[in-house]
Amino acid sequence: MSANDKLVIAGRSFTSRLMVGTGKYADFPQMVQAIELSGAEIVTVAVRRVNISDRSKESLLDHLDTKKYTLLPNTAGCYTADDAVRTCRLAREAGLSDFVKLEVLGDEKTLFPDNEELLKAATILVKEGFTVLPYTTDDPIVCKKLEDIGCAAVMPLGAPIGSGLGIRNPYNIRIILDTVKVPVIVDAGVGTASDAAIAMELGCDGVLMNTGIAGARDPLAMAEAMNLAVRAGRLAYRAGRIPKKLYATASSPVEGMIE
Amino acid sequence: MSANDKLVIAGRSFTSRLMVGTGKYADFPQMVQAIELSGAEIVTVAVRRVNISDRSKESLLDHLDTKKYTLLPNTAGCYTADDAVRTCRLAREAGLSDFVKLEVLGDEKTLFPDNEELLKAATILVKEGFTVLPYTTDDPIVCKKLEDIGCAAVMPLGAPIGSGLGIRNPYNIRIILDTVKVPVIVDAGVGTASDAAIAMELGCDGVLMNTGIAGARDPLAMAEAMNLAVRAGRLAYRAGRIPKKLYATASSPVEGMIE
Amino acid sequence: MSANDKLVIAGRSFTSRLMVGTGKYADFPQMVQAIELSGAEIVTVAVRRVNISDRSKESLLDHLDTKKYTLLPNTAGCYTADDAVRTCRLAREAGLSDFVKLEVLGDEKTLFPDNEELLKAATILVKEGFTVLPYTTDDPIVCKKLEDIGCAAVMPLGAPIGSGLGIRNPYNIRIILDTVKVPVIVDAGVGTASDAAIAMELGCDGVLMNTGIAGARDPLAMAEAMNLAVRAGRLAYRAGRIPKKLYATASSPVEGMIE
Amino acid sequence: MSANDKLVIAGRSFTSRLMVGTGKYADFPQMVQAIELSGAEIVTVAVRRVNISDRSKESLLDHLDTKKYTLLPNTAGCYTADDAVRTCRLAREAGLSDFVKLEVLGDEKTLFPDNEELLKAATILVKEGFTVLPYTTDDPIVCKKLEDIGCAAVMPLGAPIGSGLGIRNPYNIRIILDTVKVPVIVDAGVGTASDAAIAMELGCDGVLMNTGIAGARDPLAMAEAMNLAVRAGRLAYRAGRIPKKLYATASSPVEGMIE
Amino acid sequence: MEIIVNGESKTITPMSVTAFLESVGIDPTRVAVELNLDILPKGEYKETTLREGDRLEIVHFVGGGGRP
Amino acid sequence: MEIIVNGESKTITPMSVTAFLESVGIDPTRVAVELNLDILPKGEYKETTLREGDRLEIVHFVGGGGRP
Amino acid sequence: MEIIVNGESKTITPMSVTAFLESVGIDPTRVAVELNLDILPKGEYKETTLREGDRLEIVHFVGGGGRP
Amino acid sequence: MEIIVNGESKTITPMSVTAFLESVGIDPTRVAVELNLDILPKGEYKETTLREGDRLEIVHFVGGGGRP
Repeated sequence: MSANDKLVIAGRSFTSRLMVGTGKYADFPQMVQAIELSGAEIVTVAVRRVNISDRSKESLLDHLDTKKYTLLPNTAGCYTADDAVRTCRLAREAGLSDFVKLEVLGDEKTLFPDNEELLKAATILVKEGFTVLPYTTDDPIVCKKLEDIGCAAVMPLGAPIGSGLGIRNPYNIRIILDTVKVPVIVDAGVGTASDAAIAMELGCDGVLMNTGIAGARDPLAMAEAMNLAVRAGRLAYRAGRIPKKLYATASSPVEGMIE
Repeated sequence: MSANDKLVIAGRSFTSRLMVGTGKYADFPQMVQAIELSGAEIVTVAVRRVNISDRSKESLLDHLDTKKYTLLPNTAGCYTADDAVRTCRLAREAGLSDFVKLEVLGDEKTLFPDNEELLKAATILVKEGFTVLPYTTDDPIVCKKLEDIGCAAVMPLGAPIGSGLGIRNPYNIRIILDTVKVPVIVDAGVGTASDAAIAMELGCDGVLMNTGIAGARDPLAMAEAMNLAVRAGRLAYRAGRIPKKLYATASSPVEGMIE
Repeated sequence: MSANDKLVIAGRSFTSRLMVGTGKYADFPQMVQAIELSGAEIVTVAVRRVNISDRSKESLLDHLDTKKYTLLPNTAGCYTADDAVRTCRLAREAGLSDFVKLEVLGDEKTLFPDNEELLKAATILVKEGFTVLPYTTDDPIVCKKLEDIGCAAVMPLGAPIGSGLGIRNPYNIRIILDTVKVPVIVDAGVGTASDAAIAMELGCDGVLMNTGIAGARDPLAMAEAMNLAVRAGRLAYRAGRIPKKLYATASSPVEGMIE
Repeated sequence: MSANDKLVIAGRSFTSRLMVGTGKYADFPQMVQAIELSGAEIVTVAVRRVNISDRSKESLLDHLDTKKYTLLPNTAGCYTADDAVRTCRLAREAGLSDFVKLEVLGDEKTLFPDNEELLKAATILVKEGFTVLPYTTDDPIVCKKLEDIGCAAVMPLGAPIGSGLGIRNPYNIRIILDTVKVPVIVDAGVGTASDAAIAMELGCDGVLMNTGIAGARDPLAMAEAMNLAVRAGRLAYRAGRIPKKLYATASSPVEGMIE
Repeated sequence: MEIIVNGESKTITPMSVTAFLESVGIDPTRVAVELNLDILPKGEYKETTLREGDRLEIVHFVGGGGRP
Repeated sequence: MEIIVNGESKTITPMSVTAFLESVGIDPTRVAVELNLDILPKGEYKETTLREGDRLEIVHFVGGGGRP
Repeated sequence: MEIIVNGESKTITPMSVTAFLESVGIDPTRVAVELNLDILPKGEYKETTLREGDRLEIVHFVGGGGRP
Repeated sequence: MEIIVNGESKTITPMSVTAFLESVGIDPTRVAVELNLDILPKGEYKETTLREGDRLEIVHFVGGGGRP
């Protein structure tokens, strides 16, 4: 059934609903293997200054097959709308597409987004023709504004970045799903496979993670786990789960019991 | 990695950690397909009187390939140790193996096990050479007694049968995992994919379910979802998840931020 | 001990940490009794047009002793910064104090706050000398901005208004408590006594509610329950609870067991 | 309203629904003050050998006013039915009443009850005319059996003794409340005020605790907190809370909004 | 002459705000008044004479607006 | 003569269990048989002759009994 | 002669339980006594004389055994 | 002459951006260049000559910025 169940963002369709980051891996080969095992088609990358003095370091693009993966440049580390916009313009020039993962952080400690600055940046970037995927809080009002501005998706956090706390507030995620029409992708908070499954079972269109995989004791095993979990959660969502009840009834026929 | 990660019960090893029931399906073909998609190798069946007057009904065994699946006869519907023991003896005669899923229910409304009767029945059956897999509550003391009696595994409920409430008390399951050496298989309560993943992430050796799959709007899709979820949860358990923290740190390198 | 444990907002100190609304009661006498039993000292009121044509209706102030209670006019029902600011100016003129409960709603369905408009309104009102208590989401970044603007407290929601879902995301509330120095008052979401106790145990400085009391089958009993619960939660917070452990140790001395 | 809301156990009625233990206090005066502040009328005590060689130690009864408090001797530390029965007989002889808190532990590590032994002991003690209050797991079948044997109440654990985990499985407690007619008293697991309130809001008839109070940084403050919390939870249960909803509606009248 | 009071037009003879409030039975101490979108301080009710087309908002406190 | 099969009385002529199973169209390899509350091993179906008043339980596997 | 009191052997001269309790400074109203595994009712302390090898358990109430 | 590259001053002879990138061993297809805060389209590298005091930002993609 998953065959025709595509994730469509700004007219482009993807088979995998899992997006992964490229940070925190031991080395490039491990990163490449993990991404491979995750089944992800969209991979987020950061934009940083080239080190002029030392050119020895290999480049990420020596390892990532850009024919195979859609690179999603992010504005990680930006704390103002201006920085984020500037980073996006550089990213578009460095890359090949208009897709950007927009994040404007509010505070170095918690890495919560600053939605006020985010809305400003999103407004500018949409005008400039970017396909904006904004990282935000689980705030239905902000998500609605981002959709109205013209963002291609909304990416509410499940929990603080790197916390591994999972979907702290499924109620808000559900309200967001009721409120916007663009894809809802949970970004941040996923710590283990069941977290990803829960996000999908809520009806989310996708999940984005990095530390959950790269930070695991065995990143490759966790990458495969997340791959399976996202598919499991999506299938379960579409399959229509049984209702929850305080008690239930046996699944065995009562007629014909031996006496 | 899963290659060498087998579930071993009483010396027999299995690749799949998901066990499924055979009740509540629309028809036999749907049941067979669902079992196929679930990837299960162990399938529970009930023992009932043959209908003498009307022999038209097909038999379960016309549909289940007993070379492919290990049949696990259960004592569903038994409310006393005697009934359960008698049912197991009949099951062994009707079937091919010593494996039995022992359950002695305490009450028709909640279908909670009666552990007092369960311990009596288990003692008799182990003496008679049965490989006993007992359905019980999430009670570490009862699980330890069942292991001491010689049961091949313990199967605590996650939640009441058919409730779909998932793992209501992960703390008890964890204590049981610390307490017994035999396989711990969560039996009852699983309502959706993430429930199964959570059971495996706790460190359980397997999950048994029926209504969760057969009762879903689309049993085939849910069977596949459960198949993926159990594997995802097991992989995540072995991969070693990131610790939970109230906040965390960015996964992007801080050096080289543009100014 | 509670004697010297005051809630201080903008230099004014209060003994009760429970604030209550005045809506949804069967009649004024019930409202007055409920407020009395709740022990609240701060009471929120709405600002509405006088009905010119029909002056028969009694006024709220005929029933509320303004010597005994601090009235906290709110901007409930305002959807823009301008409306909220205008309402606050009228409230100050109609009342006796600079205290206002500022809320700017983002959506009639969920009644979530619009933080972008809220920040605009708060900035204006603080400049005009109001003591601003803003209703907001459980967003640490917005709460920090409200504090920096000069708000006298922050009032994050525990859950959507009238939902009765309690504190949906205690993690965010804890982060907010770590982030701001002004009083943190949970506003919205409290459905029953334990919800209020949990808010206080997290370390919140107070709780504001209306429907939780007025909507109960017996508002007077619930008002008393909330009164006790807020005090219980505050005392427990100050008492320093025992740590949570998976198991523990008996509270009986082991020496001297009979044999 | 609480005036006529008594807890009745075996024909004796009590105003307070909180029962407390006497272990783990710094000294007798602290214990006495804590019990006083808790408002408890029923106080559990352990039965131990008198130290013959050193009679210096004061006796508990030098401090506890037996006119004011109902002593509830317990069998803490007993691991067999025989030990528990023997301890109860000694307790009755040492004390003044037939009330006993029966516990038979299954394991020194977790202090979970051994329900099989518990049922044996309860059967004997009821025959001998004891008023038996058994500490058990949150198992509806065992609770029903204890009621059928003739126990005066059932005391399921909320969580393991001393764990402070609160009511881990409210679903089971609710099922127990639906299943038995005798008073249901949560015994073990309460770590803070809201835990006690939640137990009462579920509809439990009372709560018993020791470490939650005695182990707190400030036992006196926690004793008062628990006193308030149990009353708050009971009142809230009787008041009839508002339903939980995903969103809700404002508590302000919409008519007459200024324009 | 015509004025708009709380959104409804009313025909009155020229009079002060104080007089108007009395005429409709409103206790001035219990309300706030906005005249043509500006707050009218209580102290100015007496000397403020209503003019043709004036927009008056007269508000008071009502129950509500707390949060569950 | 009369026997009780799965709780219902049946009138039959004396015959072996194998014969009886055939007479009601049951495949012996698919069932288990209890004769007067004792398991009857498959190997004994042939030489076991049913007697007046015998109680037979004939069971097989059916779908069910798994747990959600 | 020798008796066992709370697991420890003690040498005493023959005496009643009452006398023994006094000798070790125990208030009879505050304890329960088990003589050779049977409860000894308080009323029988006086006329009960301790014999060689008797096993006495003397218990009282102490703080503890409540549950958190 | 002096220019600022990624925040550090560098002394170079006048040359095109293309020439400069080559001189420091950077593959132009893998980076983006900002000249005095404005994006410099790849097509203009060749004809753009660096001037005294120019501020160059040269960035590329690195691992990171996903979210757990």
